[in-house]
Amino acid sequence: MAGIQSDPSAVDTRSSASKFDPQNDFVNVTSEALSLDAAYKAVHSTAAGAITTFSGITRDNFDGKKVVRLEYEAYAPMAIAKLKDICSEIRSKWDVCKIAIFHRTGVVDVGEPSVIIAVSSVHRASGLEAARFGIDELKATVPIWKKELYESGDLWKENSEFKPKAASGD
Amino acid sequence: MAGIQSDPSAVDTRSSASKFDPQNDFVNVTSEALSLDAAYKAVHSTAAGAITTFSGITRDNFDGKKVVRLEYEAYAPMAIAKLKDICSEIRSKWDVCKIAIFHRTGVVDVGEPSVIIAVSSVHRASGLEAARFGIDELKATVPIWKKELYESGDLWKENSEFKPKAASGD
Amino acid sequence: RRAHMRVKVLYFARAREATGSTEESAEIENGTTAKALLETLVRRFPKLQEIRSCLVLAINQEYADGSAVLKEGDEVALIPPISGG
Amino acid sequence: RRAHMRVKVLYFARAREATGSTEESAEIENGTTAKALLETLVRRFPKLQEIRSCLVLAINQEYADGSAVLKEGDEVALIPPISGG
Repeated sequence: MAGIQSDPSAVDTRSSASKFDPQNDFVNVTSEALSLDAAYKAVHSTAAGAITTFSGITRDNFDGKKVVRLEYEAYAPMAIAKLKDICSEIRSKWDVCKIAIFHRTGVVDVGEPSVIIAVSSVHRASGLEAARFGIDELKATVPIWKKELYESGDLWKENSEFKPKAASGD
Repeated sequence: MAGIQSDPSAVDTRSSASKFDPQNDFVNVTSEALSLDAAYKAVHSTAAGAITTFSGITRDNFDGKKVVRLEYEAYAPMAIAKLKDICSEIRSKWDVCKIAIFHRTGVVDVGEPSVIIAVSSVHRASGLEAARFGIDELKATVPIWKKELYESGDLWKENSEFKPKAASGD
Repeated sequence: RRAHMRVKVLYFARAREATGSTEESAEIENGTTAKALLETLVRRFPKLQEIRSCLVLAINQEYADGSAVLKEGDEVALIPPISGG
Repeated sequence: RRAHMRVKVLYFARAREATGSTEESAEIENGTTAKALLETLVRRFPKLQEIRSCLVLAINQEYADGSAVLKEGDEVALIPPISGG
Protein backbone atom coordinates (compact mmCIF):
# COMPACT_ATOMS: atom_id res chain seq x y z
CA MET A 1 0.00 0.00 0.00
CA ALA A 2 1.42 3.34 -1.04
CA GLY A 3 0.86 4.99 2.34
CA ILE A 4 2.84 2.36 4.18
CA GLN A 5 5.68 2.26 1.71
CA SER A 6 6.07 6.00 1.53
CA ASP A 7 6.49 6.32 5.29
CA PRO A 8 8.41 3.31 6.62
CA SER A 9 8.94 5.00 9.98
CA ALA A 10 5.24 5.04 10.74
CA VAL A 11 4.27 2.32 13.17
CA ASP A 12 0.68 1.15 13.15
CA THR A 13 -0.15 0.41 16.77
CA ARG A 14 -3.63 -0.87 16.01
CA SER A 15 -4.33 -4.54 15.64
CA SER A 16 -5.25 -4.09 12.00
CA ALA A 17 -2.50 -4.55 9.46
CA SER A 18 -4.01 -2.02 7.05
CA LYS A 19 -4.19 1.69 7.48
CA PHE A 20 -5.62 4.89 6.13
CA ASP A 21 -4.19 5.45 2.66
CA PRO A 22 -3.87 9.20 2.06
CA GLN A 23 -3.51 8.69 -1.69
CA ASN A 24 -6.75 6.76 -2.04
CA ASP A 25 -8.85 7.56 1.02
CA PHE A 26 -10.69 10.86 1.34
CA VAL A 27 -12.50 12.03 4.45
CA ASN A 28 -14.07 15.38 5.15
CA VAL A 29 -16.28 17.15 7.66
CA THR A 30 -17.55 20.31 6.06
CA SER A 31 -20.28 22.92 6.32
CA GLU A 32 -20.57 23.00 2.53
CA ALA A 33 -23.22 21.08 0.58
CA LEU A 34 -22.14 17.54 -0.24
CA SER A 35 -21.96 16.35 -3.85
CA LEU A 36 -22.57 12.73 -4.82
CA ASP A 37 -20.79 13.42 -8.08
CA ALA A 38 -17.71 14.65 -6.22
CA ALA A 39 -17.65 11.52 -4.05
CA TYR A 40 -18.06 9.31 -7.13
CA LYS A 41 -15.23 11.11 -8.93
CA ALA A 42 -12.99 10.91 -5.85
CA VAL A 43 -13.14 7.11 -5.84
CA HIS A 44 -13.36 6.57 -9.60
CA SER A 45 -10.61 4.38 -11.04
CA THR A 46 -10.38 2.53 -14.33
CA ALA A 47 -9.06 -0.44 -12.33
CA ALA A 48 -12.35 -0.58 -10.38
CA GLY A 49 -15.33 -2.53 -11.68
CA ALA A 50 -17.77 -1.22 -9.10
CA ILE A 51 -18.59 1.98 -7.26
CA THR A 52 -21.02 1.81 -4.37
CA THR A 53 -22.37 4.97 -2.78
CA PHE A 54 -24.48 5.56 0.26
CA SER A 55 -26.14 8.91 0.94
CA GLY A 56 -27.84 9.68 4.22
CA ILE A 57 -30.67 12.12 3.49
CA THR A 58 -32.43 14.35 5.97
CA ARG A 59 -36.02 13.18 6.16
CA ASP A 60 -39.01 15.45 6.36
CA ASN A 61 -40.56 13.68 9.33
CA PHE A 62 -39.80 11.78 12.51
CA ASP A 63 -42.41 9.90 14.52
CA GLY A 64 -45.05 11.72 12.50
CA LYS A 65 -43.68 15.15 13.42
CA LYS A 66 -42.73 17.45 10.58
CA VAL A 67 -39.03 18.27 10.58
CA VAL A 68 -38.48 21.97 9.86
CA ARG A 69 -34.70 21.99 9.95
CA LEU A 70 -31.70 19.90 10.93
CA GLU A 71 -28.43 21.01 12.40
CA TYR A 72 -25.29 18.95 12.66
CA GLU A 73 -22.47 19.68 15.06
CA ALA A 74 -19.11 17.89 14.97
CA TYR A 75 -16.03 17.47 17.10
CA ALA A 76 -14.25 17.97 13.82
CA PRO A 77 -10.65 16.84 14.46
CA MET A 78 -11.77 13.72 16.32
CA ALA A 79 -14.46 13.05 13.69
CA ILE A 80 -11.80 13.21 10.97
CA ALA A 81 -9.60 10.83 12.98
CA LYS A 82 -12.49 8.40 13.43
CA LEU A 83 -13.36 8.56 9.72
CA LYS A 84 -9.74 7.67 8.94
CA ASP A 85 -10.00 4.78 11.39
CA ILE A 86 -13.05 3.56 9.48
CA CYS A 87 -11.03 3.64 6.23
CA SER A 88 -8.32 1.59 7.97
CA GLU A 89 -10.84 -0.93 9.20
CA ILE A 90 -12.39 -1.22 5.76
CA ARG A 91 -8.96 -1.87 4.25
CA SER A 92 -8.25 -4.53 6.87
CA LYS A 93 -11.49 -6.33 6.01
CA TRP A 94 -12.04 -5.84 2.27
CA ASP A 95 -10.06 -5.39 -0.90
CA VAL A 96 -11.15 -1.95 -2.07
CA CYS A 97 -9.61 0.63 -4.42
CA LYS A 98 -10.62 4.01 -3.01
CA ILE A 99 -12.83 5.27 -0.18
CA ALA A 100 -14.54 8.63 0.33
CA ILE A 101 -16.51 9.57 3.45
CA PHE A 102 -17.91 13.09 3.66
CA HIS A 103 -20.09 14.44 6.46
CA ARG A 104 -21.78 17.79 6.50
CA THR A 105 -22.20 20.11 9.51
CA GLY A 106 -24.44 23.06 10.24
CA VAL A 107 -27.92 23.43 8.82
CA VAL A 108 -28.90 20.72 6.33
CA ASP A 109 -32.15 21.24 4.49
CA VAL A 110 -34.70 18.46 4.23
CA GLY A 111 -33.92 16.22 1.26
CA GLU A 112 -30.21 17.05 1.21
CA PRO A 113 -27.47 14.56 2.03
CA SER A 114 -25.83 14.85 5.45
CA VAL A 115 -23.36 12.06 4.75
CA ILE A 116 -22.00 10.42 1.61
CA ILE A 117 -19.86 7.29 1.47
CA ALA A 118 -18.38 6.05 -1.80
CA VAL A 119 -16.24 2.97 -2.27
CA SER A 120 -14.67 1.67 -5.47
CA SER A 121 -13.60 -1.93 -5.75
CA VAL A 122 -12.51 -4.44 -8.35
CA HIS A 123 -15.40 -6.71 -7.46
CA ARG A 124 -18.81 -5.57 -6.33
CA ALA A 125 -19.28 -7.55 -3.12
CA SER A 126 -16.36 -5.91 -1.32
CA GLY A 127 -17.52 -2.40 -2.20
CA LEU A 128 -21.13 -3.05 -1.20
CA GLU A 129 -20.09 -4.59 2.11
CA ALA A 130 -17.52 -1.88 2.82
CA ALA A 131 -20.03 0.91 2.22
CA ARG A 132 -22.45 -0.71 4.61
CA PHE A 133 -19.77 -1.21 7.23
CA GLY A 134 -18.74 2.40 6.74
CA ILE A 135 -22.14 3.91 7.51
CA ASP A 136 -22.79 1.47 10.36
CA GLU A 137 -19.42 2.28 11.94
CA LEU A 138 -19.83 6.01 11.36
CA LYS A 139 -23.09 5.97 13.29
CA ALA A 140 -21.45 4.03 16.09
CA THR A 141 -18.18 5.93 16.55
CA VAL A 142 -17.87 9.33 14.84
CA PRO A 143 -18.52 12.28 17.20
CA ILE A 144 -21.18 14.18 15.27
CA TRP A 145 -24.54 15.25 16.62
CA LYS A 146 -27.85 16.00 14.94
CA LYS A 147 -30.55 18.24 16.32
CA GLU A 148 -33.96 18.06 14.72
CA LEU A 149 -36.12 21.15 14.89
CA TYR A 150 -39.88 20.65 14.71
CA GLU A 151 -42.67 23.18 14.69
CA SER A 152 -43.00 22.46 18.42
CA GLY A 153 -39.50 22.29 19.84
CA ASP A 154 -36.33 20.41 19.07
CA LEU A 155 -34.56 17.16 19.87
CA TRP A 156 -30.97 15.94 19.94
CA LYS A 157 -31.07 12.57 18.21
CA GLU A 158 -29.18 9.56 19.54
CA ASN A 159 -27.90 6.74 17.34
CA SER A 160 -28.84 3.36 18.74
CA GLU A 161 -25.52 2.17 17.27
CA PHE A 162 -23.44 4.44 19.56
CA LYS A 163 -20.90 2.19 21.20
CA PRO A 164 -17.52 3.82 21.83
CA LYS A 165 -14.90 1.18 22.34
CA ALA A 166 -14.06 2.41 25.83
CA ALA A 167 -16.94 3.75 27.93
CA SER A 168 -15.97 6.30 30.53
CA GLY A 169 -19.21 7.31 32.21
CA ASP A 170 -18.77 5.01 35.20
CA MET B 1 -49.11 0.57 -3.40
CA ALA B 2 -50.17 3.05 -6.03
CA GLY B 3 -49.65 0.68 -8.95
CA ILE B 4 -51.94 -1.93 -7.48
CA GLN B 5 -54.66 0.48 -6.50
CA SER B 6 -54.72 2.20 -9.85
CA ASP B 7 -55.26 -1.04 -11.75
CA PRO B 8 -57.47 -3.37 -9.68
CA SER B 9 -58.03 -5.68 -12.65
CA ALA B 10 -54.35 -6.62 -12.83
CA VAL B 11 -53.72 -10.05 -11.36
CA ASP B 12 -50.23 -10.82 -10.13
CA THR B 13 -49.67 -14.47 -10.96
CA ARG B 14 -46.24 -14.60 -9.31
CA SER B 15 -45.84 -15.86 -5.80
CA SER B 16 -44.75 -12.42 -4.66
CA ALA B 17 -47.39 -10.11 -3.29
CA SER B 18 -45.60 -6.97 -4.47
CA LYS B 19 -45.15 -5.78 -8.00
CA PHE B 20 -43.43 -3.28 -10.21
CA ASP B 21 -44.65 0.17 -9.25
CA PRO B 22 -44.67 2.38 -12.37
CA GLN B 23 -44.88 5.54 -10.28
CA ASN B 24 -41.79 4.76 -8.23
CA ASP B 25 -39.77 2.21 -10.19
CA PHE B 26 -37.71 3.22 -13.22
CA VAL B 27 -35.96 0.80 -15.55
CA ASN B 28 -34.18 1.50 -18.78
CA VAL B 29 -31.96 -0.14 -21.37
CA THR B 30 -30.36 2.57 -23.45
CA SER B 31 -27.46 3.26 -25.75
CA GLU B 32 -26.97 6.68 -24.16
CA ALA B 33 -24.41 7.38 -21.45
CA LEU B 34 -25.72 6.67 -17.96
CA SER B 35 -25.82 9.38 -15.33
CA LEU B 36 -25.45 8.64 -11.62
CA ASP B 37 -26.99 11.99 -10.89
CA ALA B 38 -30.07 11.10 -12.96
CA ALA B 39 -30.46 7.80 -11.11
CA TYR B 40 -30.08 9.57 -7.76
CA LYS B 41 -32.65 12.18 -8.72
CA ALA B 42 -35.06 9.51 -10.00
CA VAL B 43 -35.20 7.84 -6.58
CA HIS B 44 -34.85 10.96 -4.43
CA SER B 45 -37.68 11.51 -1.97
CA THR B 46 -37.90 13.68 1.12
CA ALA B 47 -39.54 10.69 2.84
CA ALA B 48 -36.38 8.63 2.28
CA GLY B 49 -33.51 8.72 4.73
CA ALA B 50 -31.09 6.78 2.55
CA ILE B 51 -30.11 6.45 -1.09
CA THR B 52 -27.84 3.59 -2.08
CA THR B 53 -26.35 3.44 -5.56
CA PHE B 54 -24.31 0.80 -7.32
CA SER B 55 -22.45 1.53 -10.55
CA GLY B 56 -20.86 -1.20 -12.61
CA ILE B 57 -17.81 0.29 -14.33
CA THR B 58 -16.01 -1.10 -17.36
CA ARG B 59 -12.52 -2.06 -16.20
CA ASP B 60 -9.36 -1.48 -18.19
CA ASN B 61 -8.10 -5.02 -17.82
CA PHE B 62 -9.16 -8.64 -17.56
CA ASP B 63 -6.83 -11.46 -16.61
CA GLY B 64 -3.94 -9.10 -17.25
CA LYS B 65 -5.10 -8.30 -20.79
CA LYS B 66 -5.72 -4.67 -21.65
CA VAL B 67 -9.35 -4.03 -22.56
CA VAL B 68 -9.58 -1.74 -25.58
CA ARG B 69 -13.35 -1.53 -25.84
CA LEU B 70 -16.53 -3.08 -24.53
CA GLU B 71 -19.77 -3.66 -26.33
CA TYR B 72 -23.07 -4.54 -24.73
CA GLU B 73 -25.96 -6.15 -26.57
CA ALA B 74 -29.42 -6.60 -25.09
CA TYR B 75 -32.63 -8.46 -25.78
CA ALA B 76 -34.21 -5.16 -24.89
CA PRO B 77 -37.91 -5.95 -24.33
CA MET B 78 -37.12 -9.05 -22.29
CA ALA B 79 -34.37 -7.19 -20.41
CA ILE B 80 -36.87 -4.49 -19.49
CA ALA B 81 -39.35 -7.15 -18.35
CA LYS B 82 -36.68 -8.84 -16.23
CA LEU B 83 -35.62 -5.51 -14.70
CA LYS B 84 -39.25 -4.91 -13.74
CA ASP B 85 -39.33 -8.40 -12.21
CA ILE B 86 -36.30 -7.44 -10.11
CA CYS B 87 -38.15 -4.36 -8.87
CA SER B 88 -41.08 -6.59 -7.93
CA GLU B 89 -38.83 -8.98 -6.09
CA ILE B 90 -37.15 -6.12 -4.23
CA ARG B 91 -40.56 -4.80 -3.16
CA SER B 92 -41.58 -8.26 -1.97
CA LYS B 93 -38.45 -8.50 0.20
CA TRP B 94 -37.69 -4.98 1.42
CA ASP B 95 -39.49 -1.79 2.31
CA VAL B 96 -38.08 0.68 -0.21
CA CYS B 97 -39.31 4.03 -1.55
CA LYS B 98 -38.10 4.15 -5.17
CA ILE B 99 -35.94 1.99 -7.42
CA ALA B 100 -34.01 2.85 -10.59
CA ILE B 101 -32.12 0.31 -12.70
CA PHE B 102 -30.46 1.54 -15.89
CA HIS B 103 -28.30 -0.55 -18.23
CA ARG B 104 -26.37 0.75 -21.18
CA THR B 105 -25.92 -0.98 -24.55
CA GLY B 106 -23.49 -0.51 -27.41
CA VAL B 107 -19.92 0.65 -26.95
CA VAL B 108 -19.05 1.62 -23.38
CA ASP B 109 -15.68 3.26 -22.88
CA VAL B 110 -13.34 2.07 -20.16
CA GLY B 111 -14.16 3.81 -16.88
CA GLU B 112 -17.77 4.51 -17.78
CA PRO B 113 -20.74 2.91 -16.05
CA SER B 114 -22.52 0.09 -17.88
CA VAL B 115 -25.17 -0.30 -15.19
CA ILE B 116 -26.49 1.91 -12.40
CA ILE B 117 -28.85 0.84 -9.64
CA ALA B 118 -30.28 3.34 -7.16
CA VAL B 119 -32.62 2.60 -4.29
CA SER B 120 -34.12 5.02 -1.80
CA SER B 121 -35.47 3.79 1.51
CA VAL B 122 -36.61 5.12 4.86
CA HIS B 123 -33.94 3.10 6.64
CA ARG B 124 -30.50 2.34 5.29
CA ALA B 125 -30.35 -1.44 5.68
CA SER B 126 -33.22 -2.12 3.27
CA GLY B 127 -31.74 0.10 0.56
CA LEU B 128 -28.25 -1.36 0.88
CA GLU B 129 -29.57 -4.91 0.76
CA ALA B 130 -31.96 -4.17 -2.09
CA ALA B 131 -29.21 -2.62 -4.23
CA ARG B 132 -27.03 -5.65 -3.70
CA PHE B 133 -29.88 -8.01 -4.53
CA GLY B 134 -30.59 -5.92 -7.62
CA ILE B 135 -27.14 -6.22 -9.14
CA ASP B 136 -26.81 -9.90 -8.17
CA GLU B 137 -30.17 -10.69 -9.76
CA LEU B 138 -29.45 -8.58 -12.84
CA LYS B 139 -26.30 -10.59 -13.48
CA ALA B 140 -28.24 -13.81 -13.04
CA THR B 141 -31.35 -13.15 -15.10
CA VAL B 142 -31.32 -10.11 -17.41
CA PRO B 143 -30.57 -10.98 -21.07
CA ILE B 144 -27.69 -8.63 -21.79
CA TRP B 145 -24.31 -9.63 -23.19
CA LYS B 146 -20.87 -8.07 -22.96
CA LYS B 147 -18.08 -8.55 -25.47
CA GLU B 148 -14.61 -7.46 -24.43
CA LEU B 149 -12.22 -6.42 -27.19
CA TYR B 150 -8.52 -6.79 -26.47
CA GLU B 151 -5.54 -5.86 -28.60
CA SER B 152 -5.44 -9.54 -29.57
CA GLY B 153 -9.02 -10.63 -30.22
CA ASP B 154 -12.28 -10.53 -28.35
CA LEU B 155 -14.33 -12.51 -25.86
CA TRP B 156 -18.00 -12.82 -24.96
CA LYS B 157 -18.08 -12.73 -21.19
CA GLU B 158 -20.26 -15.08 -19.14
CA ASN B 159 -21.63 -14.26 -15.70
CA SER B 160 -21.02 -17.06 -13.25
CA GLU B 161 -24.34 -16.00 -11.69
CA PHE B 162 -26.34 -16.90 -14.83
CA LYS B 163 -29.16 -19.13 -13.61
CA PRO B 164 -32.39 -18.72 -15.54
CA LYS B 165 -35.23 -20.11 -13.49
CA ALA B 166 -36.14 -22.66 -16.14
CA ALA B 167 -33.26 -24.18 -18.10
CA SER B 168 -34.16 -25.42 -21.53
CA GLY B 169 -30.96 -26.76 -23.00
CA ASP B 170 -31.72 -30.38 -22.21
CA ARG C 1 -48.58 -33.93 -43.97
CA ARG C 2 -48.93 -32.30 -40.51
CA ALA C 3 -50.08 -28.73 -40.07
CA HIS C 4 -47.40 -26.09 -39.83
CA MET C 5 -47.06 -22.74 -38.08
CA ARG C 6 -44.61 -19.91 -37.94
CA VAL C 7 -42.54 -18.69 -35.00
CA LYS C 8 -40.09 -15.83 -34.76
CA VAL C 9 -36.56 -16.82 -33.74
CA LEU C 10 -34.12 -14.31 -32.23
CA TYR C 11 -30.35 -14.76 -32.03
CA PHE C 12 -28.16 -12.87 -29.58
CA ALA C 13 -24.42 -12.52 -28.92
CA ARG C 14 -22.59 -15.77 -29.76
CA ALA C 15 -25.78 -17.25 -31.22
CA ARG C 16 -26.06 -14.23 -33.50
CA GLU C 17 -22.47 -14.61 -34.61
CA ALA C 18 -22.88 -18.37 -35.11
CA THR C 19 -25.94 -17.95 -37.33
CA GLY C 20 -25.00 -14.66 -38.95
CA SER C 21 -28.56 -13.53 -38.25
CA THR C 22 -30.37 -11.45 -35.65
CA GLU C 23 -33.83 -12.87 -36.32
CA GLU C 24 -35.86 -14.97 -38.72
CA SER C 25 -39.28 -16.44 -39.16
CA ALA C 26 -39.24 -20.25 -38.94
CA GLU C 27 -41.88 -22.66 -40.17
CA ILE C 28 -42.31 -25.60 -37.82
CA GLU C 29 -44.81 -28.43 -37.35
CA ASN C 30 -47.63 -27.95 -34.89
CA GLY C 31 -46.67 -29.52 -31.57
CA THR C 32 -42.96 -28.80 -31.92
CA THR C 33 -41.22 -28.31 -28.58
CA ALA C 34 -38.66 -25.62 -27.90
CA LYS C 35 -35.99 -28.30 -27.62
CA ALA C 36 -36.92 -29.82 -31.00
CA LEU C 37 -36.76 -26.37 -32.64
CA LEU C 38 -33.31 -25.83 -31.15
CA GLU C 39 -32.14 -29.18 -32.53
CA THR C 40 -33.36 -28.18 -36.00
CA LEU C 41 -31.49 -24.88 -35.74
CA VAL C 42 -28.28 -26.61 -34.65
CA ARG C 43 -28.49 -28.80 -37.75
CA ARG C 44 -28.97 -25.73 -39.97
CA PHE C 45 -26.21 -23.74 -38.22
CA PRO C 46 -23.46 -26.17 -37.19
CA LYS C 47 -21.58 -23.37 -35.41
CA LEU C 48 -24.38 -23.35 -32.84
CA GLN C 49 -23.15 -26.79 -31.76
CA GLU C 50 -20.27 -25.39 -29.76
CA ILE C 51 -22.53 -23.23 -27.60
CA ARG C 52 -25.44 -25.69 -27.66
CA SER C 53 -24.83 -26.99 -24.14
CA CYS C 54 -24.92 -23.57 -22.57
CA LEU C 55 -27.84 -22.12 -24.56
CA VAL C 56 -31.06 -21.32 -22.78
CA LEU C 57 -34.33 -20.56 -24.55
CA ALA C 58 -36.85 -17.84 -23.89
CA ILE C 59 -40.39 -17.98 -25.23
CA ASN C 60 -42.23 -14.68 -25.46
CA GLN C 61 -39.61 -13.03 -23.25
CA GLU C 62 -39.72 -15.58 -20.46
CA TYR C 63 -37.11 -18.24 -19.83
CA ALA C 64 -38.67 -21.53 -20.89
CA ASP C 65 -38.13 -25.21 -20.46
CA GLY C 66 -37.16 -27.23 -23.52
CA SER C 67 -40.29 -29.32 -23.15
CA ALA C 68 -42.54 -26.30 -23.77
CA VAL C 69 -44.73 -26.77 -26.85
CA LEU C 70 -44.57 -23.80 -29.21
CA LYS C 71 -47.60 -21.94 -30.51
CA GLU C 72 -48.21 -19.98 -33.68
CA GLY C 73 -46.54 -16.58 -33.49
CA ASP C 74 -44.35 -17.37 -30.50
CA GLU C 75 -41.13 -15.37 -30.14
CA VAL C 76 -38.32 -17.79 -29.37
CA ALA C 77 -34.92 -16.41 -28.35
CA LEU C 78 -31.62 -18.27 -28.14
CA ILE C 79 -29.94 -16.98 -25.00
CA PRO C 80 -26.21 -17.65 -24.63
CA PRO C 81 -24.78 -17.20 -21.12
CA ILE C 82 -25.56 -13.62 -20.16
CA SER C 83 -22.95 -11.09 -19.09
CA GLY C 84 -24.78 -7.92 -18.19
CA GLY C 85 -23.81 -5.77 -15.24
CA ARG D 1 -1.24 21.70 48.81
CA ARG D 2 -0.97 19.29 45.86
CA ALA D 3 0.41 20.35 42.48
CA HIS D 4 -2.08 21.44 39.84
CA MET D 5 -2.22 21.32 36.06
CA ARG D 6 -4.47 22.59 33.31
CA VAL D 7 -6.54 20.62 30.84
CA LYS D 8 -8.78 21.81 28.03
CA VAL D 9 -12.42 20.71 28.30
CA LEU D 10 -14.72 20.62 25.25
CA TYR D 11 -18.53 20.54 25.40
CA PHE D 12 -20.66 19.33 22.51
CA ALA D 13 -24.37 19.15 21.71
CA ARG D 14 -26.43 18.65 24.90
CA ALA D 15 -23.29 19.08 27.05
CA ARG D 16 -22.67 22.41 25.33
CA GLU D 17 -26.24 23.50 25.97
CA ALA D 18 -26.10 22.31 29.59
CA THR D 19 -22.91 24.26 30.36
CA GLY D 20 -23.52 27.19 28.05
CA SER D 21 -19.94 26.79 26.90
CA THR D 22 -18.07 25.22 24.02
CA GLU D 23 -14.70 24.92 25.74
CA GLU D 24 -12.75 26.05 28.77
CA SER D 25 -9.42 25.57 30.46
CA ALA D 26 -9.78 23.75 33.81
CA GLU D 27 -7.26 23.64 36.64
CA ILE D 28 -7.17 20.23 38.29
CA GLU D 29 -4.92 18.41 40.76
CA ASN D 30 -2.21 16.19 39.41
CA GLY D 31 -3.43 12.61 39.32
CA THR D 32 -7.07 13.49 38.61
CA THR D 33 -8.92 10.83 36.64
CA ALA D 34 -11.30 11.56 33.77
CA LYS D 35 -14.19 10.36 35.94
CA ALA D 36 -13.19 12.67 38.81
CA LEU D 37 -13.03 15.62 36.41
CA LEU D 38 -16.49 14.79 35.11
CA GLU D 39 -17.84 14.69 38.68
CA THR D 40 -16.38 18.12 39.34
CA LEU D 41 -18.01 19.45 36.16
CA VAL D 42 -21.39 17.97 37.09
CA ARG D 43 -21.20 19.80 40.44
CA ARG D 44 -20.40 23.07 38.64
CA PHE D 45 -23.06 22.56 35.94
CA PRO D 46 -26.05 20.79 37.55
CA LYS D 47 -27.79 20.52 34.17
CA LEU D 48 -25.11 18.00 33.17
CA GLN D 49 -26.64 15.63 35.72
CA GLU D 50 -29.53 14.66 33.44
CA ILE D 51 -27.18 13.48 30.67
CA ARG D 52 -24.48 12.25 33.08
CA SER D 53 -25.34 8.57 32.67
CA CYS D 54 -25.05 8.62 28.88
CA LEU D 55 -21.95 10.84 28.62
CA VAL D 56 -18.75 9.35 27.28
CA LEU D 57 -15.35 11.03 27.53
CA ALA D 58 -12.66 11.41 24.93
CA ILE D 59 -9.08 12.29 25.84
CA ASN D 60 -6.97 13.76 23.06
CA GLN D 61 -9.55 12.69 20.47
CA GLU D 62 -9.78 9.05 21.52
CA TYR D 63 -12.63 7.55 23.52
CA ALA D 64 -11.26 6.97 27.02
CA ASP D 65 -12.11 5.06 30.13
CA GLY D 66 -13.12 7.03 33.23
CA SER D 67 -10.19 5.58 35.12
CA ALA D 68 -7.69 7.25 32.77
CA VAL D 69 -5.39 9.66 34.67
CA LEU D 70 -5.22 13.07 33.02
CA LYS D 71 -2.00 14.82 32.08
CA GLU D 72 -1.08 18.48 31.72
CA GLY D 73 -2.49 19.88 28.48
CA ASP D 74 -4.86 17.00 27.76
CA GLU D 75 -7.91 17.77 25.64
CA VAL D 76 -10.94 16.23 27.36
CA ALA D 77 -14.26 16.17 25.49
CA LEU D 78 -17.71 15.44 26.91
CA ILE D 79 -19.41 13.30 24.29
CA PRO D 80 -23.19 12.95 24.55
CA PRO D 81 -24.73 10.10 22.52
CA ILE D 82 -23.73 10.72 18.92
CA SER D 83 -26.19 11.03 16.06
CA GLY D 84 -24.17 11.45 12.90
CA GLY D 85 -25.13 9.83 9.62
